[in-house]
Amino acid sequence: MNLFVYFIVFILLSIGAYWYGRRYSLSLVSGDHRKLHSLPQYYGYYVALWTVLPACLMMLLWLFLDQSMIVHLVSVALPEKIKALPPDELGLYLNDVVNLARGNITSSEGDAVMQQAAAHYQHLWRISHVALGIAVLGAVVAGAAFSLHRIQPDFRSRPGVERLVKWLLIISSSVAILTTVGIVLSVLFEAIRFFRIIPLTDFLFGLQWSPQMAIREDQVGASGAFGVVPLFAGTILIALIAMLVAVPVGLMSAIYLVEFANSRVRAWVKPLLEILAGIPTVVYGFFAALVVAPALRGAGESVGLQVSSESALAAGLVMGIMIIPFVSSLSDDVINAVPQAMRDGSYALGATRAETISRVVVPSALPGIVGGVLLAVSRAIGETMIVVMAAGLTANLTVNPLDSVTTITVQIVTLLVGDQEFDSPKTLAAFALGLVLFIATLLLNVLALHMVRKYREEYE
Amino acid sequence: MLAVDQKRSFMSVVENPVDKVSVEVSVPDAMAHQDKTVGKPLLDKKVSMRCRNVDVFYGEKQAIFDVSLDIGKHEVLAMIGPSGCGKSTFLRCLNRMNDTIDSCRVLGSLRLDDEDIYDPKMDVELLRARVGMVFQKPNPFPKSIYENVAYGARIHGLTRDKTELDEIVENSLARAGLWNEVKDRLDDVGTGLSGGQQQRLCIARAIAINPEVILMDEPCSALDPIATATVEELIDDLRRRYTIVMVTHSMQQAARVSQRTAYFHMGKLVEVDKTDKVFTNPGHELTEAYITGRFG
Amino acid sequence: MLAVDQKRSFMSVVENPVDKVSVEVSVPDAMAHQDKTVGKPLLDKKVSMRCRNVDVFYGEKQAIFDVSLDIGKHEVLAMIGPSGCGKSTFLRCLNRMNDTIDSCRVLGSLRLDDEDIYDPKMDVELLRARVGMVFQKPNPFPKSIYENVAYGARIHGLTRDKTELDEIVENSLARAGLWNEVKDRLDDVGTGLSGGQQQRLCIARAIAINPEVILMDEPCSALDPIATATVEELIDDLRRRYTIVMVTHSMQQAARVSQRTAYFHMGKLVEVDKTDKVFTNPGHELTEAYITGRFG
Amino acid sequence: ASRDTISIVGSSTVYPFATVVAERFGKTTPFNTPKIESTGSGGGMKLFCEGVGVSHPDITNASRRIKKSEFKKCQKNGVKDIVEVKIGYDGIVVANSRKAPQFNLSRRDIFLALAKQIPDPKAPESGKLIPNPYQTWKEVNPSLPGYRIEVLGPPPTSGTRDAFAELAMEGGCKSFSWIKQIKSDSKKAKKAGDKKLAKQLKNRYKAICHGVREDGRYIEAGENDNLIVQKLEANPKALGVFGYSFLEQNEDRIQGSNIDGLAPEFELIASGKYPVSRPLFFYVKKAHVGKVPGIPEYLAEFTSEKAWGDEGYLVDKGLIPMPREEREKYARDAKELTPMHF
Amino acid sequence: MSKLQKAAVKRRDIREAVELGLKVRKRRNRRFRHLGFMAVLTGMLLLAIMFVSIASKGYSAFQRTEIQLDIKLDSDVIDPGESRSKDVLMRADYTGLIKASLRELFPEVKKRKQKRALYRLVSSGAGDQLREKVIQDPSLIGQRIPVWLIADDDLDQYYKHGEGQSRLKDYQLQWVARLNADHRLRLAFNSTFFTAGDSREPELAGIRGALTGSFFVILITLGLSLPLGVLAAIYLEEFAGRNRWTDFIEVNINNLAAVPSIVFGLLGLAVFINFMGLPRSAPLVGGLVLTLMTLPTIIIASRAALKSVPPSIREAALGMGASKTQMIFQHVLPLAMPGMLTGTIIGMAQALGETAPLLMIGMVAFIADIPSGPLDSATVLPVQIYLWADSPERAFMERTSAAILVLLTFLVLMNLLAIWLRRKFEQRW
Ligand SMILES: Nc1ncnc2c1ncn2[C@@H]1O[C@H](COP(=O)(O)OP(=O)(O)OP(=O)(O)O)[C@@H](O)[C@H]1O
Ligand SMILES: Nc1ncnc2c1ncn2[C@@H]1O[C@H](COP(=O)(O)OP(=O)(O)OP(=O)(O)O)[C@@H](O)[C@H]1O
Ligand SMILES: [Mg+2]
Ligand SMILES: [Mg+2]
Ligand SMILES: O=P([O-])([O-])[O-]
Repeated sequence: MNLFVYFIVFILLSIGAYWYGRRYSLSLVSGDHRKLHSLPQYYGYYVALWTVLPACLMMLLWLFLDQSMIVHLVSVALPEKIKALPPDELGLYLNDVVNLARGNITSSEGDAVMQQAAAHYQHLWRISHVALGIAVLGAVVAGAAFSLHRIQPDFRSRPGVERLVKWLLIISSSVAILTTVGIVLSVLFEAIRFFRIIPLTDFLFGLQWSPQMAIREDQVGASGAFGVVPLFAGTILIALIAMLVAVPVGLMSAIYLVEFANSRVRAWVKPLLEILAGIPTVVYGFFAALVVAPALRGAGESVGLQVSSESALAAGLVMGIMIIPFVSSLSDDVINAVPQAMRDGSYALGATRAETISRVVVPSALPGIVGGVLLAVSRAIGETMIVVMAAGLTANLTVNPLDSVTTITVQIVTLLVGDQEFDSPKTLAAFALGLVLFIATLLLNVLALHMVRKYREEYE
Repeated sequence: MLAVDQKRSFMSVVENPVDKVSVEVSVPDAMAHQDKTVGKPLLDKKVSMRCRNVDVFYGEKQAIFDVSLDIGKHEVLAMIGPSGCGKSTFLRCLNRMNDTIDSCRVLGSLRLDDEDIYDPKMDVELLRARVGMVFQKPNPFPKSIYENVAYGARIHGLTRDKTELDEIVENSLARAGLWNEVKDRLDDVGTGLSGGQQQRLCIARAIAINPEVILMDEPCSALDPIATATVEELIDDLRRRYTIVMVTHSMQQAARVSQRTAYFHMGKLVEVDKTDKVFTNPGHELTEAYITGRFG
Repeated sequence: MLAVDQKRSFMSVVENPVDKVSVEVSVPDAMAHQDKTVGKPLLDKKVSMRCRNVDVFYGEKQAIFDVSLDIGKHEVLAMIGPSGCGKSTFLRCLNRMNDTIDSCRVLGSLRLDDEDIYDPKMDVELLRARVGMVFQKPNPFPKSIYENVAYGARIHGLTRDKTELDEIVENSLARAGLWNEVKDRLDDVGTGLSGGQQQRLCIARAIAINPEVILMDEPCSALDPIATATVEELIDDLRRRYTIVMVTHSMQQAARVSQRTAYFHMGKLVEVDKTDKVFTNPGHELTEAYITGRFG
Repeated sequence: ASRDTISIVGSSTVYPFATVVAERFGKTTPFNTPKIESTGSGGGMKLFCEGVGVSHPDITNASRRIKKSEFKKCQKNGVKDIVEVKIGYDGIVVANSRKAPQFNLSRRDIFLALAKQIPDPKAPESGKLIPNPYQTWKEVNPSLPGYRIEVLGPPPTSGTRDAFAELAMEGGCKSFSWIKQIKSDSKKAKKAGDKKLAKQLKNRYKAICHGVREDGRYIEAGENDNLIVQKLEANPKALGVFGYSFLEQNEDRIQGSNIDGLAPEFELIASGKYPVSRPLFFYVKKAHVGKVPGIPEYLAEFTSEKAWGDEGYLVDKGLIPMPREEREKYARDAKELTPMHF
Repeated sequence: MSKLQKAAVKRRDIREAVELGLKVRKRRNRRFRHLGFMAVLTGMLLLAIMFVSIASKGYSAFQRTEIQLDIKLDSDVIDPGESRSKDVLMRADYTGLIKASLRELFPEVKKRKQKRALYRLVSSGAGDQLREKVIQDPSLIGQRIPVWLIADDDLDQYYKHGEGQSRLKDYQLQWVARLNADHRLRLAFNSTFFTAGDSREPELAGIRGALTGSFFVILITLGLSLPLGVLAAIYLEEFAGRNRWTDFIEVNINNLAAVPSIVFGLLGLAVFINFMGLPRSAPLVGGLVLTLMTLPTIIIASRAALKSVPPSIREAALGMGASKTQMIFQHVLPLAMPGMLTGTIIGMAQALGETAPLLMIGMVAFIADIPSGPLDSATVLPVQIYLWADSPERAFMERTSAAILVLLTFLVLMNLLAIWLRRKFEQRW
């Protein structure tokens, strides 16, 4: 709540600072903004940024630290006897103190020491808040004063603001990099532990996946059943089936909506299709398992085919439905962005719409389309629920879509949410799988990048 | 955009498939029109395209007002007029490129060799193959130079073997005066060419499928004199067999290459006549005012 | 916003004849260059832009070879040459528009009023505001006509209030000869105009911020004679205060409006001299071959 | 951060019971309703054993007993005193659609139908194992229907599967005397001090008895038991393995198979006669009692007769109660917070 | 033959050739168009199937069965001291009153087991219902009033769906028949479903907690991932040059999209909870994790959108002396907006339906209280759906579907916003 108040205050402050900075810069040149280096609003932005950003950062830092600081101070002031408690229990004791001080429900009424500590806590807490207020105010004033001081008619405020914007951009894009680093780090160590137990080659080239033999510590190595090949095969099979549904349907829908349908239809159909991406996967899972799979089995039986009741086909088909919007919507946008002149050039040569689309429009839009398709593939690889419910968890090494298969992601999830055992390769395998999948998709993406570079056709 | 119906009554007479003699002269409508029209209709057998009472609207806004115009076989018709007067718009009616603009509606009758262009049964693709077009802004495809030129031949399936295609490409590029400049880099992307090169590439692309009528929207606007001369020669060459309609802002150019000139003004066809006549003895004061302005 | 002080100082030079004296003639560089250059360097105080040994590469491919050229104050310099010879490329060096092409590298020295254009400390936005540009292909923003013209004034903060802005917009459109055509539909989107109208819109947009130098890449290629005349008049008008570099394919136009003409050939500057001189008595056989070709 | 709400993690099998208790506890006491995460028994243990303090859970549910390794880890991380509370039993049923005849299975049938390797049928006691050759139930046992063997059950990562293997499969497995012999040999070896041999034998025993076939006859169907129920309805020839509460809720659609002649009925499971049922537990961090508000009260609610008694509300939710003496023991443990020993 | 003659001959050939091929080409064109139409139709049909199958299962959850009982609000039971203090009223045994009323209605039920079965017709939450009523109007005490009380889920299912699905015993069915004959049963709007948090009793369970949680999570996800994604895309597309490093970043981002979502959960657990010390199960952490998860989607879509803005627009702006930032924010961004919105919508749709990563950060949990801020414990709608779908009680099935309907409504609202925004920005040049 408190944070919310600060949030509002900061917004108001920045508006005020903007307004004042703007006005101040104008006043320097007696209202003739042409004498300023930059537009007056950039002076406004400049002052606003200086006023709010440092204060904001400071507050976040403060809020991040103040609780632990106060608790630390409280704990220092506690009687020796309590301070001598082991750190864990001291933490629990302090929790009670805090609960007491905050008026939360506590486990006990608390003795005098605790009451005193709670009072101490409250006292510090009040001080901290006053101090925070003062500090924030100070930062605001200092920032405002500094920025106003720098404002001169020839002060280059626009480059200043733009430099900041550029830094913002850089920080934003580094989030993605940090995420990657984080993900690699969060699977790497456990994966290495896994590979200490199961040799890398066994893992990569093993043809059998069966974590059941390793469920207990005392069963390790009962069989070398950590071969990732069937999982890769299953992943590829299911993703392939899904793409066979999603790419034609998605791409053709996009083409139809942009090139043939009128704009009103397009405006409605496109978001409707996007809903397909938002239906929870549980629903798709039930649909695949209870509608599609039995139907497939029925159809198979009627032509004498042996269809397993959990089949890659059922899961793949339904997953394909789910990712249609990834292909359709993203392609739709890039196809729509191909300049009309390109189309005109082709029509004027007597090309039909189909020819124009397939030979000019789609190649021009290729990078974007590939982006959408890659995203769809990614989603197909990352999906679990549908596969678990409709294709089962059995790792068959097969290319027969009528068999049941499983995917890497599914195994990761089941290993992580099932009965875990953090010293056995069974659970560690999840991390190894994550790492291997990461590397595999990385290679896939490098390949895709090269393909796109090679075949992209740039307009204008 | 095809709401041609109202004007059909007039056209039905003309539409008679066996009409080889000019009939429409006796029709009162046409007479009425003839009074209004600025040039006299050509004899039928010489006519390649015949336009009657064409109105074009962009949404509510009318851009072409009741234009009737014949385009003779083997002639170069120049269209001149101030910017924004509707030249491009009219040109785009002739091969139904206006179909691609949603808001655009065309009324009236336009015929190519006695076929109604706006007939719903008309094959637009065939029409456009027969009536080629070079646009005002060069718009090469984001493909290689070779593919740009080969495109038409490919889609129409004009040739199966590679050497024939190579020949077509080379020929067209040569005729457009671009061969020498690009022969070593046929695989480069067409959009990487200079403005004038792009324009010529588009000309080469259009003539590669040998259309009957070629519509050119300021084909030389981005060209240097030498390239312009090449294109003008090409036009001169082409016209012996084909019909050419070109929009130009250069009256010299109109004078040099065209047989007849049409002067448009604010969406109306003010005058159309032999080029000499238009330039030496314009029939309308607007035309005169325009051509006696400073020359481009 | 233009760092107006800088601009002011320049304008004050023009306006108050308290001119500075040239400093730079004795620089050995310039002397050394003089041997090689095709035209003799202008005296400093008359020079607006000074280019020395400019090479431009697109990736591996060199498009401009060692061009040295001075652009005088208050002059109209016409650049002519066959298509693809590098006119646009050179023009785009003058306000660093080539920065936007990743593969493009510019070597040599280019100076505007003694400031090195390619100095890393150079304020590129200011440079571009001072050296305006009209592109070969008209490229209006997909915004309203009004916004198109007002844009520059807005970002550079040239006006105090709405009426002043209205005034600038009207003025610029009028000077570009477009006001009458569009005054009733200033809120229509700029891309919906005809080719020539778009071209003039881009001219209006460029002159709305009163640049010192205006680069025009075939500004009249899409224009009819009347509009061309308007633009030429505008150029004539502008040159009293500003410097204009224009690429044109029309030698008549070059002759009509320019004081000096530069002839480019295959990326090299063949000749630059007084326009009369170039057209009547070209100093180089290439130039002669070019201008005695058929005229556009 | 401070915390005034009990935090519970652990088994998804216990989750339905723990949540009912938590809800009642929240409604009838001034304390907040505890937060119960469904993380699986193993995941819960991991979180639980990570340490003492407000950022660690107070209680973990488990559908199996805590393992020695987990207990050790707890000790290592300073989670010293752990109170173990057994709350009742969960029957594991083998069921099929009501549209098909009811199965009468023995544990031996189950083992023979689902094991990865079985003793050679031609010479069952020869000690020779062959990959499971059976495709239909009839081949396993002539009195069973001729359906293809198709059993939908939990994956190896699930506690239910673990229990199923231990109780049903191993039960059938032991009916081969030479296999049983392996186990007693292992015990003997252990007594004799040959740990290596003991372990080897034990591994072999478990590999035989717990190994589930992977040729598609046993279908690993995820943890969603509702889905299995619905799949059974759609495919009357299949059998499913899941918890008793799902059978109880869907008795109009599915029927439990008799195992060793006993139907999976409440009384039979409660009396311990039905062979495939497993105990459910939760574990309490003693260090948190008195620090995080409400823990004793929550324990009291859970161990009260109105909750886990023979007619308590947990029984309504499908919990199989323990015998009275056992309930009393664990209620006492919970009240006195008697730490467990391994 | 002269060149021209050759050309003439060729031309006739060409016309013929074109005409010849045209039939096939037109057929191909028609087929292409039909294919497109079929694709759209398929998509819409699939959507309709999904929607109908959900709605047909879920609509009944918006109603609940109620039983009318005449309850004697015995003042001796409720408030023997006549104090009428809220505290006393709070603690009174209302369930007892309801039981008494039921006994009165069915005096023939004597056996203990049957009595229990009888009491079970009324929901365990009926007591709270009654309590609320009394507290609101204490003057009722002492009166005998007819009250509509929430029925138990088994009765509810029977009353809604009839015999087939019933878990009720035969004798219970007889009572129900009698109640029905006395017009003591009715269907009413299920307000609990929207106002209550999670509960283990299907008839008392509601989605408000999960909805609030989802709201916080989506707000945080949108608030972070949209700006971060768009800004990152701008940097990568407009500022960063083309080199190995940016290629690496591009590949990396594409690759992040393929990372299984649960791995993001692991990351969130490690960074936000273990390292930064944020509380478990908090929407804030959920929002952060989902932000990381949706970021690649938004960045990829935004980059594609930025790429498709024609360079001439950029040149025009730069040529006017606009700075790069101005060019981007004033010209490129508006034109790229529709594509960016698409990425955002798809990313949000995904985030709105995700459960796996939340498991790792403790949001797959039973949380009865409704969260009041992003730091309170909470779950989200898909988790609620997932948990209900896995519950044994049959009545949770329809609630699962109903919750999905609510989720989809959420999504549709978001899409409507996107339609509107896209309309505003979209244009072809
Ligand atoms: N972006 C680019 N990448 C690679 N090469 C280019 C690029 N732009 C132009 N060129 C090449 O550089 C040379 C000079 O091009 P430029 O556009 O400067 O010619 P120009 O003199 O303006 O011709 P025109 O009068 O036809 O416009 C040409 O050979 C052209 O193909
Ligand atoms: N797509 C369009 N939507 C609306 N109005 C248009 C469109 N295209 C052109 N116009 C308008 O129609 C009129 C005629 O335009 P057109 O392009 O035919 O002119 P033009 O004679 O070719 O001019 P220019 O010589 O400048 O190219 C102009 O007023 C123009 O603004
Ligand atoms: Mg035009
Ligand atoms: Mg050029
Ligand atoms: O979640 P479980 O450990 O009970 O399977």
